[in-house]
Amino acid sequence: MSEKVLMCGNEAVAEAAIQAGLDAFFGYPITPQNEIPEYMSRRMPEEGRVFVQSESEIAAINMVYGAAATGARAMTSSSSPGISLKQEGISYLAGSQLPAVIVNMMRGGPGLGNIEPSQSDYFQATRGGGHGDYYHIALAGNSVQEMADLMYDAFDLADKYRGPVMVIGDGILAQMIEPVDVFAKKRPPIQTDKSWALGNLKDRSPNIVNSLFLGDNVLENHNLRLQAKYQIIRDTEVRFEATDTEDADLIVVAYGIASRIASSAIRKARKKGLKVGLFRPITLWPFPAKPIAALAGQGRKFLAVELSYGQMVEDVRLAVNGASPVDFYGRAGGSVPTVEAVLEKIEENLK
Amino acid sequence: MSEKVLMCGNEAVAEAAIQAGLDAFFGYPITPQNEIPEYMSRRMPEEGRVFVQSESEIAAINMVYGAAATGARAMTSSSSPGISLKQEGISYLAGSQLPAVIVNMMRGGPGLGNIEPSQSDYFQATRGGGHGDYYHIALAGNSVQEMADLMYDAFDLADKYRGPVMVIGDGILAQMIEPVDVFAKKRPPIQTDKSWALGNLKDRSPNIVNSLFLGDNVLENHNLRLQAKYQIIRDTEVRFEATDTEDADLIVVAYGIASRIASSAIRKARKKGLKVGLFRPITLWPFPAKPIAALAGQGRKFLAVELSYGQMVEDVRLAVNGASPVDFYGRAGGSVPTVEAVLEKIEENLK
Amino acid sequence: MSTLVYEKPESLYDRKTHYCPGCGHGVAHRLIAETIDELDIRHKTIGIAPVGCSVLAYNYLNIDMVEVAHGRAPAVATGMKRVKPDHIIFAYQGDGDLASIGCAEIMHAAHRGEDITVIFVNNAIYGMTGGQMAPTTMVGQIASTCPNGRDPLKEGYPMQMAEILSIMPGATYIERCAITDPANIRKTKKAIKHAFQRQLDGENGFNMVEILSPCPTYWRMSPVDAKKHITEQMTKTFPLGKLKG
Amino acid sequence: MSTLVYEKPESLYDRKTHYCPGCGHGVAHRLIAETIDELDIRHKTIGIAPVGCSVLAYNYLNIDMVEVAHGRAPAVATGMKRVKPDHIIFAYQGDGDLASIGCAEIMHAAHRGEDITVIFVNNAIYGMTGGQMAPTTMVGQIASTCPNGRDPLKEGYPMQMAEILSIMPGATYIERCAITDPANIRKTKKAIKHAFQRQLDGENGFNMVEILSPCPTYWRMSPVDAKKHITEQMTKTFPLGKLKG
Amino acid sequence: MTNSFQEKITIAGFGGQGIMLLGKLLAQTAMKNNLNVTYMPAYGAEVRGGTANCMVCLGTDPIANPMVINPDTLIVLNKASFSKFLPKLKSGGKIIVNTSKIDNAIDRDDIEVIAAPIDDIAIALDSPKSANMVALGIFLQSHSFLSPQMACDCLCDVLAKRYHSMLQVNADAILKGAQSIQ
Amino acid sequence: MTNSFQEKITIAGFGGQGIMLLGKLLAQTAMKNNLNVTYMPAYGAEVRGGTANCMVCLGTDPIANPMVINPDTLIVLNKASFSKFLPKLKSGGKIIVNTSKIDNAIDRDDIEVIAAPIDDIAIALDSPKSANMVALGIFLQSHSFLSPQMACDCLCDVLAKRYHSMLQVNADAILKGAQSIQ
Amino acid sequence: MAGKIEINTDRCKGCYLCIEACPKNCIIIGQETNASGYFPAVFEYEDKCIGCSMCAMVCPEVIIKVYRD
Amino acid sequence: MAGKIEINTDRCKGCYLCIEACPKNCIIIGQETNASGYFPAVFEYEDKCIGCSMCAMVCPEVIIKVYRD
Ligand SMILES: Cc1ncc(C[n+]2csc(CCOP(=O)(O)OP(=O)(O)O)c2C)c(N)n1
Ligand SMILES: Cc1ncc(C[n+]2csc(CCOP(=O)(O)OP(=O)(O)O)c2C)c(N)n1
Ligand code: SF4
Ligand code: SF4
Ligand code: SF4
Ligand code: SF4
Ligand code: SF4
Ligand code: SF4
Ligand SMILES: [Mg+2]
Ligand SMILES: [Mg+2]
Repeated sequence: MSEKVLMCGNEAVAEAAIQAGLDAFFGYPITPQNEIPEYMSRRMPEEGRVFVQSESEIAAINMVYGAAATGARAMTSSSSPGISLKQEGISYLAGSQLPAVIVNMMRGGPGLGNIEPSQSDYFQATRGGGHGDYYHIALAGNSVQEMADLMYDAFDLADKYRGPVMVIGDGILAQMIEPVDVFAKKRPPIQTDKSWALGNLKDRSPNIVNSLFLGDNVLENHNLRLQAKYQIIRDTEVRFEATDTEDADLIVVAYGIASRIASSAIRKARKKGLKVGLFRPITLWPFPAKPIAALAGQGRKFLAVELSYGQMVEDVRLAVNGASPVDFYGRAGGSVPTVEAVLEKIEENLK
Repeated sequence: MSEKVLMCGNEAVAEAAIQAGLDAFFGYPITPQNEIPEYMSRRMPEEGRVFVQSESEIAAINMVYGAAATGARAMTSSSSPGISLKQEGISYLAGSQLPAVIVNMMRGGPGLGNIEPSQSDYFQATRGGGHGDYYHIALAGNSVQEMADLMYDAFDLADKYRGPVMVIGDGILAQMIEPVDVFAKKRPPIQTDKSWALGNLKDRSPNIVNSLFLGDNVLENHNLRLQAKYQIIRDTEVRFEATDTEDADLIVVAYGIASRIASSAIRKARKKGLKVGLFRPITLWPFPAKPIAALAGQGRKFLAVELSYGQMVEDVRLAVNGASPVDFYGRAGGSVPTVEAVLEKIEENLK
Repeated sequence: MSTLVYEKPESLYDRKTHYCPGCGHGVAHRLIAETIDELDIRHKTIGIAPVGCSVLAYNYLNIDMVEVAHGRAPAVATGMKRVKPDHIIFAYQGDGDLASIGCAEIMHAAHRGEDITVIFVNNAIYGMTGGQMAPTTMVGQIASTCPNGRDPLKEGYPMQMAEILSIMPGATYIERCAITDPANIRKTKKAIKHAFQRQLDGENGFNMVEILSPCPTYWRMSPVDAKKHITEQMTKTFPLGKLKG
Repeated sequence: MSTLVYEKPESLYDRKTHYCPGCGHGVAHRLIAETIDELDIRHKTIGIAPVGCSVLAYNYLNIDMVEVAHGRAPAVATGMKRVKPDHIIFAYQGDGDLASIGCAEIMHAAHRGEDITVIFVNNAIYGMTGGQMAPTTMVGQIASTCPNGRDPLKEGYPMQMAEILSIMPGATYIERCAITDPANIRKTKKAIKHAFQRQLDGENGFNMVEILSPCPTYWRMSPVDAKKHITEQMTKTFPLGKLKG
Repeated sequence: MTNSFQEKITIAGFGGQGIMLLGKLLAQTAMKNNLNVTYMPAYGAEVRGGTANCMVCLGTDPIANPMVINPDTLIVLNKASFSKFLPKLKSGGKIIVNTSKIDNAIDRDDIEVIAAPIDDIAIALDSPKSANMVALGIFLQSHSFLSPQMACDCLCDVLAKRYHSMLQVNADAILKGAQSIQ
Repeated sequence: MTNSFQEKITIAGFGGQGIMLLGKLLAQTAMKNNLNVTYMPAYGAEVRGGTANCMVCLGTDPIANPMVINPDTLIVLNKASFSKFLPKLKSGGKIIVNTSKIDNAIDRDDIEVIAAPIDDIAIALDSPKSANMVALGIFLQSHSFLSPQMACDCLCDVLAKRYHSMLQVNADAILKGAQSIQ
Repeated sequence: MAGKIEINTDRCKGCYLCIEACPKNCIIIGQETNASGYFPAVFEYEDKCIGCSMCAMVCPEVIIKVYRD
Repeated sequence: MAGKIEINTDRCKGCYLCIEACPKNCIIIGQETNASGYFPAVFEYEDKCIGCSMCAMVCPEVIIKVYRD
């Protein structure tokens, strides 16, 4: 018998974070992710851990900054407008090299937009909505189970690389209820050197957590260290799922909820005898550029499908680098591509 | 005799904005752009116009939102961390289609970084640091004169396309003093239909300025209208300067202050007999992709030079689409590439 | 021969609201609309809708309006009033909007003494997002993010924004009202009218009317009980009356 | 046989500061360092440096420190104290940092009654960025963004943060001091020590010591005149003394 | 084992009609009986204003797309939902109509109509609030993949503890609904 | 007309030594005499802590790069600046050293050293604050592109109105400086 | 003084506030739901109404018109 | 009671605060600038010092050591 229970994505993400050793959650309400802080407000005190409803998203990310600076596992969650407000704070986390997890359950934009699902914050998540040359790992699941599983990875990766990690969902993945085993990937937190953390100052010189670097080339050298770290991440942490890509004439590239819609369309296309495969990035940053590049050429075509007007498609184009044509199909503003429309687009490309 | 006077970039930008018909300035201090609010605090009251030192960058962008909603020409300025804080507001301006001008005098990041020059907010400026599928025009000059000139364009473009326009400089362009004629491009504000503006409600039904769109496909349709507008801008508003690119074996692509350093290097390279040209984007968004694509191929190489670890270079790669190799050279964190280093990189590419 | 003695004001659309049964926002809207009618300022009034249950206020108030980012209405109002000093600018804000995320903006609008009016609808909860704790949530009150009731040692005591803002010399008129019963509704109307009138007369300074308003849905009470709750409980923490001006 | 009766405290590095001659930050640092030494809490104290002239405070205080985003120190302190309740957490903030951009964060740290200490160095100006107006800038005081002197009708009256925060039940100790002369410096030290002691004793609540501090550079005064200015002028707007606790 | 199948269902009605519980119980029943399932509630401000709806997908294969735009089966408990969702029902699909509340004519002949006085059945059970369970019984009876009894067995998983006194009456309603169309 | 040339200058000293005014006057003089010019002050927090420096580029062609890393000429008025910037001076470049404050030995022989007791010259004029002008005079005299008199003529453009009583003494200082190395 | 009210029952949300506010108990709750599923208020005891507008004053939906003779 | 102070003049910024604070006027400003260009305070009238620490108390640079007999 399965150990699974029905949970919505928000709750599964929250419980998985707790299982992954979350010490402190700080957040501010915003639809469609309210179940995360609500769940945390009940569960964290039960576990004797910290829950604070912050006065704003900015306060939340800075509370995370404070907790993380002491070596605690800290997290916040929000949705698009709230994530925009956190950009300065995320840039600081990156600059100060503090591990932290941020969940973005994307909704329709720009501005207040609406509360429907969307994938329109891809650029923000993968190219630094904040200022400065930083990147952070961005993980996108496509089921409640995977969203939960990724939380364990998110905290470990944050610790391993000392930086913020974003976990990315959307209104559907947040609200959808599916059978899930939140303990499936449970494991003890990875052990990393946290001797940089603040507090318990004994037998060592003081620790400073800081993103300010003055003096000739000091900030540059700090940045070069960050860039070297980013390169290691690019080289070692890329994750993706490739299905039926070997023989494919057309590869659909889609992540998160879009990948589920795409896979329906692909199944129908295969039934019609069309050779179509699915490439699903799980790390949006680092983007799986090399695996895609390896598939490019040989007369093969690509089609990016997103709940946006074309964001990830730029990464596909950069990866393919002219070796294959790359088409795009997307809807946004809370509207979701239909299986039929994606199928049509597939057929159009293979005509 | 020249009408020019010595002014730093910040002051020139401020005076040009006033000449361009700025009605209201709202801003918060941050180095290296403090001379803008300081200048405004003196000059705007002299002109009987509005200057408010806001309590924060977030308040400033929302004051701009308010003033712009009544049809006024409104502006704010800041530098990197402050611009990160404005991202939600910029997304709202885009969503509500309000004209406004935002100046970013970029500094070293991430986090607090330092106050030295940098170009590390290119991604943020060109791909929406905020949430949702929006773009805004981003204009980058490379001299105090051009920074001033662009202010006239910025306000006109904001009005013409009803949206935020960003003018982008860096610590050098902000602080550098050069001879400048701030009136050089002076002209009356373009006349656009502002019947959408709030106030003086007579003989019409109420106006609503809004970025919230509920109901099936309503936000999607709004987004499709925005996307159509963005396409018109891409088709008609691209600006760039191409120097010696026709016969070039290598084209250096650089904007803003980097383009001046690059042009020094190119001059030296030409003296050495190397066929090198300079392509300088003035609109960072819309990026001059077509003109670059037209130059690509034919054995030509490209080299992007930035005060970053490689941001604009992605746009160059997307434009070139594999037709030419694209190399990159950059320094950041407040460090500035030297002419010698750029020259070396040029030679390396042409070896 | 019967004469019509009461009907909806001109400045209110004849339209179904999206509010829950017994929600206070409807009455608050009406009072604003009546004030605008009575002062004959519809042509020069601009309203600011917050993010909160009243985000769609522009669907009900038949005047020029703008919808703004969560909490930033006082900053938006500042921008507007400075360029349109002859207009009546009011911001309509919920307690999450005004006291929590928008705390800096309201404090500084009052600090600078902006000549604007804020209608502060305090329902001690985040209505729109589904009943989370607000800074004004009562001690012991259950909300979805304080499932065991607000604990002042962990979450603080309810935040008295009217009292706090009254300290600011820039705030020249502040009154707290409640829309519980006809008498108090009438007082609320008077307060709103006074606030708008001050702007109209060019009297300098920030003014605010706080309205204790029921959210039956997330108080988990009937509308009738919700109003009783205001009278009997809420006014202890948030005493009614004029605080300033 | 002479004995050393005064030298720099242990928790202060023996290092040249980047402050202008006569700047108050140096004395404020010293008092904190002495307090830490005297309470013997160096091993369990974490300091938070703001963005402002004191952004490099970690170069002077010989303890674990974090540098944080402009205005957000109280939020950072909240995050820290909640996970390290046995540590003494203090935020060091300037008036721009605390009263302007960070207004919401300080208000809500006090509102929630976070068990933290805030050292609020009020020099009535933005020092670091070159002398712009702060919320606490005095009426008539010239600053680079109010070149004709602060006009209360346009820019409001100086913001009295200690008074405002005192309203909050979550704030349990608030005192305003000045580092003008040895007597007042001694009082300031006592206040800081009291604040830290409260945290150490686990007494609940937010506490803050406001320090009126000279910025000779942007007040365009000699250090000696700047101190006189505090005594003679600033204390009229910002009266010294215990406001709470 | 049944053959491979997938069923997409939209359930709609007033806020107070227990739409969400209906969906959740259906999803739980499917999960407990080893079907793949997704359940998608309408959420957010939408929920205000009186109408409620949710989407359930279940089947033998993993559910690729949890969104239901054109349902295979539509369960509507009030008029407003009937008007809104009927046009979206797939050709060949089934509609379960609560005739206690909906007297509209059905202008499509490419669908199967299952009409039942759902409210009245519940009222007859002395439990008007159980109309949602009646509807579920009807749904399960009109499809073959899960039995009404399976749903009864899952009731205690989805009903909050404080409502466990209602387990029996809800089970009765499910079975009554099922019987009503036998 | 002189031939085409470009000159990059770094000027450095204490905060109070009028470094910025020196740079600005040089830039103004260049502009007024139809040279291309850029002037880049050190800015921000750097300015605190007591040292000041700026970079001036001037020449017949447009200035591509306003940053001066390796100056053609270095003007240093105090010790700290001397130590910091001397290593950066271009080979073949000139250094103008204020020997009133700097007694260090110069360990490079690939540069031209122009040593003058700049403070003392200013003190002799009864205007110790005019040391910066003395330095400018020396600079202009040691190069041929602009005359000391041209700088005197631009003084009123850069001195704030309230200092116009100082125009003459500053002009004297410029000329005195120039003479000192004639 | 005799009064009369008109309630736009289609838009009524059955919140009982008018019922509670009426000093003369003229209003009761209806037995039939309206199109939105609410049981609307009904002006039942017409002869008792004094046209005092208390009901209109408290109605959040602003759907009561009051007449007086 | 006799006192003595030591000023780390290299780090002194010549702010005059110690001079102003000293009840015995023991401190004066020096005539030579230090490496940072400031005229540092000098402990001139050593015999008058009572070791009261007032000077140290106000020194922003914390560079005064005080001794007492
Ligand atoms: C930046 C941002 N954060 C959060 C939200 C989500 N949000 C919408 S309304 C609201 C609070 C509503 O509470 P209140 O202001 O009290 O208004 P009410 O609904 O109670 O009238 C929140 C947190 C948002 N839209 N934007
Ligand atoms: C988000 C952001 N906005 C603005 C700044 C620029 N900034 C640095 S310090 C400061 C104000 C300093 O004033 P205050 O807090 O009073 O400290 P002081 O320097 O006077 O001690 C400002 C506006 C910044 N670093 N980050
Ligand atoms: S949730 Fe509360 S505030 Fe919002 S509409 Fe319903 S009753 Fe009103
Ligand atoms: S600017 Fe003012 S606050 Fe900053 S170091 Fe100088 S004197 Fe101190
Ligand atoms: S007008 Fe007065 S008496 Fe008549 S129904 Fe309304 S409340 Fe009752
Ligand atoms: S107060 Fe209005 S909405 Fe409420 S029951 Fe009466 S008529 Fe209906
Ligand atoms: S210790 Fe007292 S007497 Fe001695 S120098 Fe210092 S202040 Fe003067
Ligand atoms: S107080 Fe300190 S810094 Fe100031 S003059 Fe005296 S010794 Fe020097
Ligand atoms: Mg509320
Ligand atoms: Mg200050």
